Amino acid sequence: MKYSLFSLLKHSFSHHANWPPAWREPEPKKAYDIVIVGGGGHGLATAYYLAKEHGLKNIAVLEKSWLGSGNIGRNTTIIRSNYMLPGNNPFYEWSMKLWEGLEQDFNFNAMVSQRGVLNLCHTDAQYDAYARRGNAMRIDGVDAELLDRHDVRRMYPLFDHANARFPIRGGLLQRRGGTVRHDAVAWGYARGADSRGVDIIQNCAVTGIKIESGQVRGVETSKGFIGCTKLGLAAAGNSSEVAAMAGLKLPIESHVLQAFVSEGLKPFIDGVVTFGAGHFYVSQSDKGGLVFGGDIDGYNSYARRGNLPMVEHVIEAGVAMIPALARIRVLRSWGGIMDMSMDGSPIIDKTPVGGLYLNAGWCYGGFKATPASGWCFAHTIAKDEPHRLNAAYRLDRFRRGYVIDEKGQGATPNLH
Amino acid sequence: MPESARRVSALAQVALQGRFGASRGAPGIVLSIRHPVSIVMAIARRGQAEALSTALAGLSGVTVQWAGADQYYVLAESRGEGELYGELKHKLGGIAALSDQSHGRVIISVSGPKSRSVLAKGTPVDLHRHEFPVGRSAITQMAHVGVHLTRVGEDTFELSVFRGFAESFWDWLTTQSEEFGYQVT
Amino acid sequence: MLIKCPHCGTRPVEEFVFLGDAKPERPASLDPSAMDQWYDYVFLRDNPRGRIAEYAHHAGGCRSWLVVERDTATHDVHSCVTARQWALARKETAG
Amino acid sequence: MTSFRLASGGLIERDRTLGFTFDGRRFEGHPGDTLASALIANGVHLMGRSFKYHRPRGVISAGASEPNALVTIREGGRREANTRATVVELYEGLEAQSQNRWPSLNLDLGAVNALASSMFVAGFYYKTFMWPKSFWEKIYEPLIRSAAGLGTAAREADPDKYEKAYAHCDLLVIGSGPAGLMAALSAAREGKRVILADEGAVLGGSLLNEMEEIDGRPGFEWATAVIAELGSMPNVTLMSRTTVFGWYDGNIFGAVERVNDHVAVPAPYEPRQRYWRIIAKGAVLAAGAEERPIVFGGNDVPGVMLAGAMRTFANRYAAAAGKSVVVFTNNDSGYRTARAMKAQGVHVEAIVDSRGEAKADSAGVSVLRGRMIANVAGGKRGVAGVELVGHGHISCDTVAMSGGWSPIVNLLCHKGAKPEWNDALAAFVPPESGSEFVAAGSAAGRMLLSECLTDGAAKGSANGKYAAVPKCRDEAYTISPLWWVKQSTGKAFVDYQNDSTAGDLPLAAREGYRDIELAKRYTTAGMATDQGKLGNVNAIAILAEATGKSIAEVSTTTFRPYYTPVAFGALAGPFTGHHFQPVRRTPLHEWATEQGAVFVESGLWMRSSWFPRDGEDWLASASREVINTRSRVGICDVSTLGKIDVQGRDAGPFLDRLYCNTFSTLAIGKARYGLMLREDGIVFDDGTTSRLGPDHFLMTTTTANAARVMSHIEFCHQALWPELDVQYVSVTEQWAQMAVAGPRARATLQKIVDGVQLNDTTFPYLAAKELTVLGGIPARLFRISFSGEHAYELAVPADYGGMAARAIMQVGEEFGIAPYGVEALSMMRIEKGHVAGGELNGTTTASDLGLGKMMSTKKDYIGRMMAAREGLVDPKRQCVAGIRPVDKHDRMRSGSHLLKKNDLPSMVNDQGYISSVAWSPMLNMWLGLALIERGRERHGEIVKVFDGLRGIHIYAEICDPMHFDRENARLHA
Ligand SMILES: Cc1cc2nc3c(=O)[nH]c(=O)nc-3n(C[C@H](O)[C@H](O)[C@H](O)COP(=O)(O)OP(=O)(O)OC[C@H]3O[C@@H](n4cnc5c(N)ncnc54)[C@H](O)[C@@H]3O)c2cc1C
Ligand SMILES: NC(=O)c1ccc[n+]([C@@H]2O[C@H](COP(=O)([O-])OP(=O)(O)OC[C@H]3O[C@@H](n4cnc5c(N)ncnc54)[C@H](O)[C@@H]3O)[C@@H](O)[C@H]2O)c1
Ligand SMILES: Cc1cc2nc3c(=O)[nH]c(=O)nc-3n(C[C@H](O)[C@H](O)[C@H](O)COP(=O)(O)O)c2cc1C
Ligand SMILES: [Zn+2]
Repeated sequence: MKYSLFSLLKHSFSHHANWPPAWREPEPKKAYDIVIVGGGGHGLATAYYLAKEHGLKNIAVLEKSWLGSGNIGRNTTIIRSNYMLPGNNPFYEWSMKLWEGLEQDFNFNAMVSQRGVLNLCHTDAQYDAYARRGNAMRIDGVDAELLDRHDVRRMYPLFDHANARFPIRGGLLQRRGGTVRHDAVAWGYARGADSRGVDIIQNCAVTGIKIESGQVRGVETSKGFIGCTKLGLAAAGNSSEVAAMAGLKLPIESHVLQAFVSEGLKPFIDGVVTFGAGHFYVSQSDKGGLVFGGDIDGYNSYARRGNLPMVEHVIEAGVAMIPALARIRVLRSWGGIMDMSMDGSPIIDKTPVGGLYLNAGWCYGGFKATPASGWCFAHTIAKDEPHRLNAAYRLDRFRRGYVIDEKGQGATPNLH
Repeated sequence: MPESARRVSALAQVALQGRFGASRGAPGIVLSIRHPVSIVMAIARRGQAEALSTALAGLSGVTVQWAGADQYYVLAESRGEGELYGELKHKLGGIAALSDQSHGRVIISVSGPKSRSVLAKGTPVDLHRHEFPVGRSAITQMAHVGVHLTRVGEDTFELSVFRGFAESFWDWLTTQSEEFGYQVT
Repeated sequence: MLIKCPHCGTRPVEEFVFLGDAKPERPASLDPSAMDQWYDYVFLRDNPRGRIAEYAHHAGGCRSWLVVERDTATHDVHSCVTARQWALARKETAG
Repeated sequence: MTSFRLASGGLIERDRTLGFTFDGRRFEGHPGDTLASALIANGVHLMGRSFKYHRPRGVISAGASEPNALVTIREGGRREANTRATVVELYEGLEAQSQNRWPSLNLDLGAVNALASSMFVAGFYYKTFMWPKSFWEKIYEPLIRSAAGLGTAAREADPDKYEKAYAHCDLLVIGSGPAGLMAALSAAREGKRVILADEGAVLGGSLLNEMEEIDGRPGFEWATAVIAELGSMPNVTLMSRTTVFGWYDGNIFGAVERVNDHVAVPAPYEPRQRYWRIIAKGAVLAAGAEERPIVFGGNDVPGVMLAGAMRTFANRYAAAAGKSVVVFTNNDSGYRTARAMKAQGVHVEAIVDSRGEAKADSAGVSVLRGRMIANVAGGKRGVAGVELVGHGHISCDTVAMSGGWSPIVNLLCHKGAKPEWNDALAAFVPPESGSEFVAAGSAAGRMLLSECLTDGAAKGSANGKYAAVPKCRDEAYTISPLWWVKQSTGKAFVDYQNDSTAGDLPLAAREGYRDIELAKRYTTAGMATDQGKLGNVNAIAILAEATGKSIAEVSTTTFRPYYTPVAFGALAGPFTGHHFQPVRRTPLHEWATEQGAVFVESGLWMRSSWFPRDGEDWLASASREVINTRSRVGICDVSTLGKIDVQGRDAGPFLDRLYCNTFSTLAIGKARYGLMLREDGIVFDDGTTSRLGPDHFLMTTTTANAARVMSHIEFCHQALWPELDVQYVSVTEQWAQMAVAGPRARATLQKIVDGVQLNDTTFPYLAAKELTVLGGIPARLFRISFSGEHAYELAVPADYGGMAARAIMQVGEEFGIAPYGVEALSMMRIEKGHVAGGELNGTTTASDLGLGKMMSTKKDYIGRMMAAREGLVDPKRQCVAGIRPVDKHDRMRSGSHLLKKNDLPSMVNDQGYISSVAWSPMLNMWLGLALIERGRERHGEIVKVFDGLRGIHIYAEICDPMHFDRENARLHA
């Protein structure tokens, strides 16, 4: 059943009593050709592209909780492709292109909204670093603009341009950046995958991975054993746990990242802006809430909640950037578990175990990557080799010394 | 030492004497700067922790404040430049590494009936007399600045901060004191 | 989160900086054959859900490095010793 | 306008009146009123419009959970949107505006949405607005966005102050009703340090709202006595107007004290709000219970409100919600309201009780048992009457509804635990929470007053030996659940503010959003500013039915902070504007100011950047400073460099492990340039370290990394090599340090050093000695150079810094001395090809920087092994080279990328980038350093400079990084 204004009208006559479910709730089969662990954005997108791009049918996505309950359901929805390193930029730009056609592709309005992402800078050194980044984008045909303090003031008079401790020097703007309604991405991919025959199995936790003579045979789950010949792990914050079931130790730590939403307000800030002299970034949701966040709490965590020091740290930076925030109220805060990698970049690769594929290490940047991640992971699984676009996201890059470290922080996950 | 060589406090320009903030009744807070003062950091050499603490206990004419694991500040007023450092190096050199911090830190004394209330706006340390008796020192953070805090009396505390932060910190401390009314002496 | 620093007493989390799992031990060997141990030490983590012994720097206090035993699922803090004690004890057992 | 103010009773000061306005209309109220009670007393019920359908709305509750009566109060920088009229204390001159309506509250064109409401069901927007693609950006989304939100926020800075503070206690009691008061009392009498916090302006909780007797006197008087006793105890802190908003790890609670929200403008020196972090050994949640609405047609018509709220308006504020009331209830507490209203002389038409039989005392009001309200007739002008299921119409102007009571469990669930369903109470009760934080009273599911008193006393006591509990009369409380009147034909609301209706949840279930969390997100029920305090349980019950599960199986959504929304200002405290972060000043700051320095932020430091003379811009000034330094002598404040004193028998070996080069061999009185790596083999920091004695070194770090290097040293010693006998401490702030550089540097310094002849034998390059200057001031003199000139760095104790700098200026005058800043410094270091922040960027190796030879092969040091990895020794790596424009007049910009001469722009073709650029006053052109593939081998190659951002496309030559004085003649001059 196609979603459209027309279908909506039609159903309103029958008081919406006859809408079909967006996805089935099937019982798991004994076995599948491909099983994906993780019903988040990346897992669902992977299944969707496996079915759509590679014509594969016999696929299941196993989600331990309700679909979209992980980071896809709790992120601050920013999309951008303003990366600087060769291993990253083409991948994220491909993701941006997929976003730009996604809704028509999976027939679900995910409110892709390209209102621009502006990264502020406050020193000459930061400005030069943004020049380097912006030119790395431009050199590959990606849109980027370097703003000086006057441009920023014109765009956002709201900011503190008078009394700031760290005066705004300028910023790097990507107009094609913006936000996407996070839940809708999970739902759109789920519906798209389901309609192509993928079984999405909720409340089905993978508890073990069966390997025989170096080859994946299936998974133990809370709903019993499910056989498979290929197994894709897309468990984000839980990646280490799941990989450990296959005896793999990852260059990853799990950390909690908090996010916040304010009370609903009439339009207050148009695009997405990140502060450069502290940890704060903000955008306004379609419902009017200011959605914002900052930095991870800093300690290893599997709890989806953080503590007050980071709350204060983020909000102090917010008010420093936009003094008018002081009177606005924060409505709710929550947390998600980040799979922080050792160089701040992800892994999409085969593993030493036959038939076992890994998609992990997204830090707090994996939402924007959802389409390309699913697309590349699907390719890697289907073809049993990485696509050019994820060729740099190898698992052995740390051992070999080919890390992709945009921030230059080294093997300290909580600094990426 | 040349005539002209007068030590100039980092707060010389800002810590002006007088009564500020709320003006009703006696001031809730009294602030003063402990300057000039000699401050020497003594850090026990390997295996000398006990020896150092006993040696320090034996010193006279100085105050000793705990300043971290096997580390202490030794303070004294009216000593010549480098004098205390030299003296301690002579006495303790074998058991402790010594470092002159006299110019590196600024000590602000906070007293008055509201001193605890003001400090509670900065430090997470519980200053209740049972938890933090007179003579106790703690290293903590206030207003994003590292502070070495010592209770020198029931209502009197010494806050020692890096010289470079002194002006900023003073600014914060006095603003927080305004509601109680404060006197700078 | 409250951590009981052996030197400073109980202090809230804002005074501490964390550096992850304290279990990995810096290899002694500089031989190229030890490369895997080094790679393990620098890059790989068990990243457990549950109890972990982690490095915490009391940067906002006495500036001691500590090893805190904490549950990553509940954030309950179980114990705290100085990294110094921890390292010496480990070298002991290593002999 | 008829007054609805009752003739007697209430806790308001009748003899004082307060004037206020709502949408410009003037009204009067009394001290003790809230904005809501004052409006009701004036007969005003229409206070807002709903989010989606713009339905006219009135007050539903009398407190924190209010979803409808949201207004904007105050003006300018104090403008405050979405404020609950039910918690705004009235003050003289209060100005309130209604929200989300245009042109007016009464005539709101947004209400047309209601016409299309048959389409605007849950999730409708996910199904449409997709075609044509371009319409989304241009039409649909702007429409959706302008419709979004309720109030309009201030656009100016807030003139008020905010504060932060910490508090510590043995027992934190949250809520000051009967349970909270008794808990505080037992703990306080046991000598515990107690904090009693309540969001209300007056302590007493529900005792302020109810006509109950405790100890033979009105409950309110009993409370007053208890509060007086508590207030007199030194171990008790009473905090009214203080909302505890969250429970965090370590039993730390976040709370906001509204110090001055009840007045127009805060008193001088006082904050508007104070944010508390309460570190509690134990805590009791005595937050009470929340009354639930019933879901039936028109349950949102202004004049329909919670029974308890109607009672509160009458009892506490002496404001009658109407003149004729119908009570709709599924439990006994509806009867309380009937009796209370009757006692106040308000006509109660009937009690409609959904239960077949009920014994509660109706005080003669007729009770329709087993009946339900199907629809409420009325609209923005209020309630006209109610239609009953089956037949029957009752006219009335207000409806009191009670769907039963839910314990306020929020805070106890902030760590993720879910509350448990209790059939007898038809409510969720708190989860097992351990001993550090427990619920008491109605928050724990105790619905009777006597139970609350006893429970509170017990939970507050550590030893169980609490004082006798006062006597009281109990109101029976029985309930048989009724969630949704299915026979309703009108819109029946579950979440008022977000307009989620009873029909939305079954729809969500049909479409596959069957988990409560999915249903929440699809219908947005519980996501409004009240966070579903009133609606969530009804939503859960309706979803349970739609999915064929029990309420217990469906369970709740996740409770999160903030219990009620918290102002950014409170959480930011005083750290706003220029006070966001502390400022760090060097001992030479005043001297630099005298010299006319322009300062620049560098980390927290303020550094002198350049010293303009008569109208010079930064470039002219810095260029002059360079020329003066290179031709005469200059002085520069370098105090911000990190200085770490390292001592101990093992200091040498320790430094050998920290640096990739060796220090144990350094001679006393000498300095050496050192390079530190991270354990992953990448360069971490650099600086010169000097040996002052056999066991005494002085390390310097870059300004940017000073703190990180200190932590690193502490880690390496304490966690890796505790057996080493080494001690270290930062002496950065102890010393004022100035570089004196240029051909006349030696001559200048000679005039101030005591008794030392400065020459190449007494003081050769890299000498580092302790001496005195100016007749006895202890000092350290280093012959080191960043500028490439014959230069020194002189350090004196900080308090003498200004004086020493002035003295040097004086003696240097005859040699033409002038100060120079960091701009000139970086010009000179780039002329000399010295690497700095732009190159030490956390991704470069020693050999990338041309320093590979420094890496010792004779010892273990941090980073040695990982530095040997394939990728780190790959000959194709980008490494440092010099770069200069082919056309001397071209200006290169840092951050430009480099392409082979004839290549087209693309990431594949990217050869590297320019990491630092400066104007060279000596060579009269822009010079730079670049990180470029195989850079060392390509000197002389012409490359294309790509600066797409600034549209600069020029050619440049790769060259030796050392652009100027390649033989270092000046250094040794
Ligand atoms: C607060 C916050 C803000 C963020 N902001 C942004 C942003 O603005 N922009 C951006 O690009 N990125 C952002 N991110 C990062 C982004 O959300 C994640 O990188 C991305 O969602 C991860 O991919 P995913 O959607 O597949 O993860 P998830 O949605 O977490 O999917 C993983 C799924 O695996 C399931 N799972 C785990 N273990 C098992 C098991 N054993 N069996 C079965 N299932 C299992 C989990 O339940 C989960 O549903 C943010 C993240 C957070 C937490
Ligand atoms: N049938 C009924 O009408 C009915 C139903 C339930 C309870 N009750 C009665 O209500 C009373 C309950 O007494 P109690 O002491 O348990 O609660 P209470 O309602 O008397 O007091 C709770 C107090 O806690 C405050 N509070 C709630 N959350 C807070 C927070 N996060 N921060 C600060 N303050 C907060 C509230 O403002 C209130 O003042 C009893 O008398 C009981 O009989 C009656
Ligand atoms: C982009 C975005 C916008 C949100 N807007 C709201 C909101 O308006 N109201 C609300 O109550 N929660 C909002 N939330 C938070 C969710 O209610 C929820 O807290 C979050 O998805 C994490 O899930 P959890 O709290 O159930 O663990 C929003 C979350 C995100 C990611
Ligand atoms: Zn400590």
